[in-house]
Amino acid sequence: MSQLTELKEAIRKALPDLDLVLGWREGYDALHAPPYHIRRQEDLEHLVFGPMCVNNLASQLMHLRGKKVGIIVKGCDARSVVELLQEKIVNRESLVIFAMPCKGVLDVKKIRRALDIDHAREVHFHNGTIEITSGDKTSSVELKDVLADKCLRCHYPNATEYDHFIGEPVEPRVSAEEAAADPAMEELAGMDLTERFAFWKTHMNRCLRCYACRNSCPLCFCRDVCLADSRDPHWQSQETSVREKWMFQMIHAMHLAGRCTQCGECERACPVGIPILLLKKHLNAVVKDLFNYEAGIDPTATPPLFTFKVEEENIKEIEL
Amino acid sequence: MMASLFIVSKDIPQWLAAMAKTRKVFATQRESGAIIFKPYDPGREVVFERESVTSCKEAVFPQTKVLFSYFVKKNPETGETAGVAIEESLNKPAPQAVVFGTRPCGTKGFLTFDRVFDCDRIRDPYYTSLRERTAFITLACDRPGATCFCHWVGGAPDDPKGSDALLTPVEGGFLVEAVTEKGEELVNEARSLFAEADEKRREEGAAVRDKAKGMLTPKPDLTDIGPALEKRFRDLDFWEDMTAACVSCNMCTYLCPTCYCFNITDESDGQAGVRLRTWDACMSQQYSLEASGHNPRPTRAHRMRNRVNHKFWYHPKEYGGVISCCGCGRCVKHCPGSVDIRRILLTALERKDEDAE
Amino acid sequence: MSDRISYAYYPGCSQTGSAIDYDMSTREVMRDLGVELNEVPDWTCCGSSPAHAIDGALSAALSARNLEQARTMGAGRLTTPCPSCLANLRTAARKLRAPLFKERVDRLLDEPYQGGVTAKSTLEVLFAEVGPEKVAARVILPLTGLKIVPYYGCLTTRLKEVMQFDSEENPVSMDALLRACGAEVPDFSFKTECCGASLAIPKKDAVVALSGKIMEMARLAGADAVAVACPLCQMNLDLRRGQINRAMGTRNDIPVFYFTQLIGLALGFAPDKLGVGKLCVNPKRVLDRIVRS
Amino acid sequence: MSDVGGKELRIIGFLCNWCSYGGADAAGVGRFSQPTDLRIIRMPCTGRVDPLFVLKALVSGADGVLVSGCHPRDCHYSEGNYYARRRLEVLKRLLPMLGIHEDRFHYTWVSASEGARWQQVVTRFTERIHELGPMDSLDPELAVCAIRELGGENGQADQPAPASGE
Amino acid sequence: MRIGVFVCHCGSNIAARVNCAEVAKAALNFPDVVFATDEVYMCSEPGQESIRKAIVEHRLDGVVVASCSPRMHEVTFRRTVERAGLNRYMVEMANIREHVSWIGHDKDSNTRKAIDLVRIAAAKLRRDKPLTFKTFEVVKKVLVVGGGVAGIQAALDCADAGLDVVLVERKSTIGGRMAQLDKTFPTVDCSTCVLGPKMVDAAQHTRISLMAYSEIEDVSGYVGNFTARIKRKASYVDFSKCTGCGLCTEKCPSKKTFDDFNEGVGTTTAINIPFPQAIPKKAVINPATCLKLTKGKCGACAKVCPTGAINFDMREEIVEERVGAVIAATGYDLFDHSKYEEYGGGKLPDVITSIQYERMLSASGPTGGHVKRPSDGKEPKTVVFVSCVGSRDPAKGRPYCSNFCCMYIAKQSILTKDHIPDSQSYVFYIDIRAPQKGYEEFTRRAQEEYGTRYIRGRVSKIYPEGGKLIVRGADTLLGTQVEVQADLVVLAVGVEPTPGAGKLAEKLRISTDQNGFFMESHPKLRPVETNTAGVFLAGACQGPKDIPASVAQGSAAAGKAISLLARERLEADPQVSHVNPKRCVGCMKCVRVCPFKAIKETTGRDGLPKAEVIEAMCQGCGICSVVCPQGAVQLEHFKDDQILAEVEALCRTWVAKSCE
Repeated sequence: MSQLTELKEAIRKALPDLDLVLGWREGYDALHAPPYHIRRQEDLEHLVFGPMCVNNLASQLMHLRGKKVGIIVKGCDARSVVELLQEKIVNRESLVIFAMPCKGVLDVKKIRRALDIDHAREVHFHNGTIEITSGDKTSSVELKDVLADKCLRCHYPNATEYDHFIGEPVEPRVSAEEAAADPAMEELAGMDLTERFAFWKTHMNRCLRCYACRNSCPLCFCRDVCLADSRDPHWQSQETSVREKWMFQMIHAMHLAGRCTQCGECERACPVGIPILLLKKHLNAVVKDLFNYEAGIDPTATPPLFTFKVEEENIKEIEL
Repeated sequence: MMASLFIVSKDIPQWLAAMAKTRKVFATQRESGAIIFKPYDPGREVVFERESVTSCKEAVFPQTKVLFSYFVKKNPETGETAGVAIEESLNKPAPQAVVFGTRPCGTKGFLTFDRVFDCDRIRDPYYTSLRERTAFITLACDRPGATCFCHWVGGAPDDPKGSDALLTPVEGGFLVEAVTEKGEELVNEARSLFAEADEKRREEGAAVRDKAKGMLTPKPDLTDIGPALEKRFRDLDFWEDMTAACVSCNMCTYLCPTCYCFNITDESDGQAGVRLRTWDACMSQQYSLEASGHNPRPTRAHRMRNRVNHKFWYHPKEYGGVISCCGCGRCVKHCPGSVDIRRILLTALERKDEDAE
Repeated sequence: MSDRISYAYYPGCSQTGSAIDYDMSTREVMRDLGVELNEVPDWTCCGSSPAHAIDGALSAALSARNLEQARTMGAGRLTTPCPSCLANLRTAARKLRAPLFKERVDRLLDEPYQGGVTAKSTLEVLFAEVGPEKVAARVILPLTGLKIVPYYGCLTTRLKEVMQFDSEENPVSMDALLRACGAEVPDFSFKTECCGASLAIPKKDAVVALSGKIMEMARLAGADAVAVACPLCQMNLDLRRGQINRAMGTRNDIPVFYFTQLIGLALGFAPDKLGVGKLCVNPKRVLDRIVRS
Repeated sequence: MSDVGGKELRIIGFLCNWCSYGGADAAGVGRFSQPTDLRIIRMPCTGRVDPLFVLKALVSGADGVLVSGCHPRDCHYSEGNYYARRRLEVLKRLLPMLGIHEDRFHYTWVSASEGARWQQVVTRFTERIHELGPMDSLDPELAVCAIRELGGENGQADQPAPASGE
Repeated sequence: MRIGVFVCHCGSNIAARVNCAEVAKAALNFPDVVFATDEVYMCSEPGQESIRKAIVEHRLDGVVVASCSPRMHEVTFRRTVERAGLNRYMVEMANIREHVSWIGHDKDSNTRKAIDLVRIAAAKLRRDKPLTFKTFEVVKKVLVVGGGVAGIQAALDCADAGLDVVLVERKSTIGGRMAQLDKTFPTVDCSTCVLGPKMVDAAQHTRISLMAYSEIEDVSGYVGNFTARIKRKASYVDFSKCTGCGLCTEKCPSKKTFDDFNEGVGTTTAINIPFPQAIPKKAVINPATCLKLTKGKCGACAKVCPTGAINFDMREEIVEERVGAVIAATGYDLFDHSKYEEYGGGKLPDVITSIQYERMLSASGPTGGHVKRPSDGKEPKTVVFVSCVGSRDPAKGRPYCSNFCCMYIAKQSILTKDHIPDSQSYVFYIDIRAPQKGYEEFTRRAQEEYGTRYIRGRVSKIYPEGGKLIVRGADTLLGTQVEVQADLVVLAVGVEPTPGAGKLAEKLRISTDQNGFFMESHPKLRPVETNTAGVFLAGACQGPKDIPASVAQGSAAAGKAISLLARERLEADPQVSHVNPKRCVGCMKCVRVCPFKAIKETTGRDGLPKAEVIEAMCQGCGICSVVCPQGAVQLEHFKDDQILAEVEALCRTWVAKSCE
């Protein structure tokens, strides 16, 4: 029995007790698999699972509060679910988690860069390559060259919190140390302060304030009442200046400090390619360093900024 | 239309530089993998190979427009208010502008704007002052993308409507056709860069356009789309299903060449202030939020219904049957959830005979 | 901690002359206990008395130069047996933290002072790094049965802010090392009394009175020997013994050793290796008792 | 000491009402002279200091921000400074990634009785900000500031109202 | 809004270093400011009247006062505007004295700074809203922590005023330090005779519930409504049965127990009643030395106890008390003189502390009132008193004066002469501090009538020589070194906070000063209040104090508690947090962090969880406001918008200036 069949079977059994199950369906081409609500048994026929299932379905849970929901998760998505459980946004009793072992998802932007493809009619995966048929032309590329960056350094391919685990767990692609080594972070770290300041100024200048980053984030659950477009409190004006745009990213990053599971949806969602995940990765490293804490692992833990220790081992008082 | 001219690719920067002497020039440039419209910078490469992520809307309808600034004056002796000084932004004339490298669909977007901001009922000076001063040099598409559907809504990969000049990519350069006098003027300002296009080039150009048209997928008949959407109006389950992937961000509307909604806010310290007009997006919960706290469009399903209906039903109804979607496909291609407006239309059409429960 | 401890070694002027026995015993003991001492090349006077009383910047410049010499040999830390030198080296390093003072001192130096070398007393190295346990483990001829009074003098632990080692009023580091050698160390109230060294020239009678009191208290404590850690103390208590006895009408004949000499004896070194022959008050009675046991 | 080395820089202090604000008062009562650059905003507790206030200040034109509260264990509300310590430490470590020198922000603990310490904190922090110089500016905002010129030099009516609002 | 700005000269305190007229002139340009003036003393009657008048005349609805610290006069000006009909929260202060004129020397810089501070205040005021009080009931009961003379006095005064009192004492008897004293200065009357009746009153008062041998576990709640959890330690004696007959102490075989009450002069038994007049007079077993509790053998006390009060299985228990106010009266401890190595480091047996000497002088003490050298039991003929051991000595981390040592040294030297007529006392002192009534005369009597020799100078060394102690010091009046051959040396050890003071401060949410003493709200004007409403201070826990001062402060603290609890209901500070349910998404981060459990989870109209603040419990710290990512929780008067307005008022000006 293939994994997908097994998954469908599990959902089929659970569906009568649920309002809906969050999954993915085939999109306008074979490289896209948009999120999908499975309400009826017959909806299951559209369900797909594979490396094109990039969206983190946990982002939807906030909308669905009060409903009994099933959710299909990859390893990284499960961390977001754990975080939402911690923060009591979702109730474990009204959630059924179908965990899928994950070998990585595609970065469509990388595919576009690697292959001159417009409409991917068919996609096949075998032996570490991806074969894409567009029009009457079939081309292939090594999977590792078109997987999302986060997957290349993934340390949590298997969900830690689930009700149904489909198939066998997969081995993490890399060790924890390798997972920590991140060329994008190293590049930013390699800059001096002036360069970094300029880096952000340039990138933020491009921002549209479309809030795709915020709304794709599974943990930015205040989206409708976000500070960024509130008049009371009035943190930000509607002006599209670098100051306001950058300030929003600072708000975003600080609010996620100690909570971000680094699913990368914010950066993936950005239409103009602003590397906003860098700030969150950095803060995650800071949080790890200061509090030895990683978000989305333990559903009973308290995120470090909502608690304290009287004696902080890793915070040294700095004298001027 | 003036006779076809030809310009070699490497001379494009010179043309841009010539135009930039007296005008503000917006051109497509690449930043971090994304092609966006930015003011022309001779130090940066202008790229054409794909449709830009952002539309050229910013050039005529800037995301932030200061309508005016004001200052509450005081009597220096008493501290009491002694009137308000107002600086009207229209008093500072905008420079002439050129938008270079937009595609036919994007250029046509302003026709929708014109219908709204420059019509018998209303003539919005903030819009028209910029619109009048802006020229569009459009690039015909040689290869429609997977998300393109301009032909569904009355467009074509080489549609010159709204453009002042139209470029067609051919071997080694571009065929250039001025569509308007303004376009002609822009060509004439750097006339030495252009050669008359010979027959062969003209044929090649025609072939490129034909090929592009030939690549378009079959188009549905959208004649009945209004009634079809009307049938689905109360069918919230339909809209729920259609928006399962929507995250309610503003991206589709901000990238859209025809979305013209705006918000007006004052920023003031109590004495000095500015009135800003900024883009707004109907996909945002706040868009329809009323002061009472009531929201007539509380869910993303309601909001998506509005966006689609507006473009394909309300707007045509209001403006002589013209659909206010240009079919550029940006909202599909860049959507974080890959929400496909075409699928919504097709599904609605499919179910046009089915009444909502 | 690795077994190997390495220090730049700054002997100080006294240790090339009147206190050469302190230098000899220090080198032997340190070597035996695994402390590598590398003499600072081309070292000069530390700028202690009288320079520090006349010109603070010059005095600091001399110390700074010696610290820089140590730094150029790649050492991060330096040790000296002489408390007076140590006080001046450490004081200079502290004062040089002030930018304006550093500017004045740098004008006196060929190269600007960079810093980064910490100076410690030999006593501190032996106590805090080698440790009494290691000393005890290497003792061959324990000083069992000998009552030895440790006399630290006034500079070894003072000023507290400068030295940052041991108690300023009741230091115990030397006590512990001597006990490690098997000696009996009685309570002694005069551990940090002044011997009068700074008055050695202008007011000899004061020196004799102060040093005499110390030796008298040592006698009352039942001392067989006195251990010291300062070349000037040693000189006053030992070399001036005749003057003391004459002035006080006493017949005090308790020998005064450098503590390193006593440790050296316990470690089994021959007395002449430790310069014991240079002592004025005859130490024979003590030496005999060590050999006997 | 009018200010450190000439022109004043733009420094904001967020001070806990219960301790450091009192410490600054105590410094005043003790006439401990300090540089005059700092502008103090009184807070109920460092637990109320949102790191975003600091960021807002830094992107809006401040050259330095100082937060000072009660020593650990001394919080008037028991726990405010413990939360603040975590948040502010995280903030401090975020700044360099934004290209902002981390020394532009400092948080410390000064009690109501530590007037002399407050003097030292202010003096050193001000000196440090002067060493760093003014902050790189972001784009000049549409800012209400820019249109203050409308109101004449002092923002007063230079002549009777041109477009009276009354 | 119509704002008035009032710039105070504070005589020349501000005006000498700030151009007040210019500040007022600049303020007139600020948004919504329609009136600005400067006055010599804003807080004076005419100053306040000018504010009141301006409010009426200029129809002001908010006022900025630029003057001293709000910690000084915020309350004053709130009352002022209230008298003029405004809500009392429509005042902001700009601190241009402590934060400007007193610390900066350059008038121009100061004036610029003052203008900015007024700008901040006005910007915040524009967003201030009138706040109204809610009231809540109070518990008419006072918790007094510490049963020394200050605590006893506070408890008696409260109880006499009709309040219920819980008096908690850590030791098995009340009385504190005063009970250890033989005589008191300057009257030289018997300490226990003075204190005893008060102790009895406290024990017998119907409104006082005495909890001896108990400690504070924790205190929660807020003014008027505290809940204290009190730990009754295991005494192994049922106090309800024990009659204090003392039979058990006679039979106890474990006689080498450290005698706490007698400061280690002599030893005592494992089961023990500290002194004959102890209140409550109950025996307590020291578990560290009791043979039954350590080795499981013995049990002699249980056998002889006529009432069967001994219970070896007793465990500590926690008692909860709801109280409206707390008086901390935890007293003091004494400096450990072993830190003075030059005085023998605690190893010389005949160098003792003054309190040990006091026990030796006491007729009911371990020596029966006979002064004996600890080393050999001989009567000393030469006694040297050394003052300021652990006082006025920054090198030992004790920079402060311990207040009453000078006086008890005089007393003890007098008593020495009384006990040993052929003795000679010496006192090494820095200064003789005798400022209260009859004190100076008393120290002179010690010198003139009792022949005590006072030597002005510090002792540099004490060492034994030939059965004597050589006390070497300087006589700074003669400019010479002196040595005294003493039989006994008494060190006047300094006063320090009790070891548990820091912990208790945490529990009571009050602060301590740099020396660890509890911090008063204002050193001059609020000396018995703390910064935590409803917590008051009495006695030496606030700083070294002698008996009359401790008694006075005990009464003062009681007075504060009485006036607080005299009201049926208290007004709640309206500067509390509120949740905007429209913005709340129900993540409950605020609930998680609130130190006062003042936020609860409720259900909103949409059926989803929402947070809600319980106003009476909210103390206004604002921690919740920061964790709320959507800004739904806002602290009144410190809302995001108010703080942002302050930040922006500054930044805009700065940016505008730099554009010039």
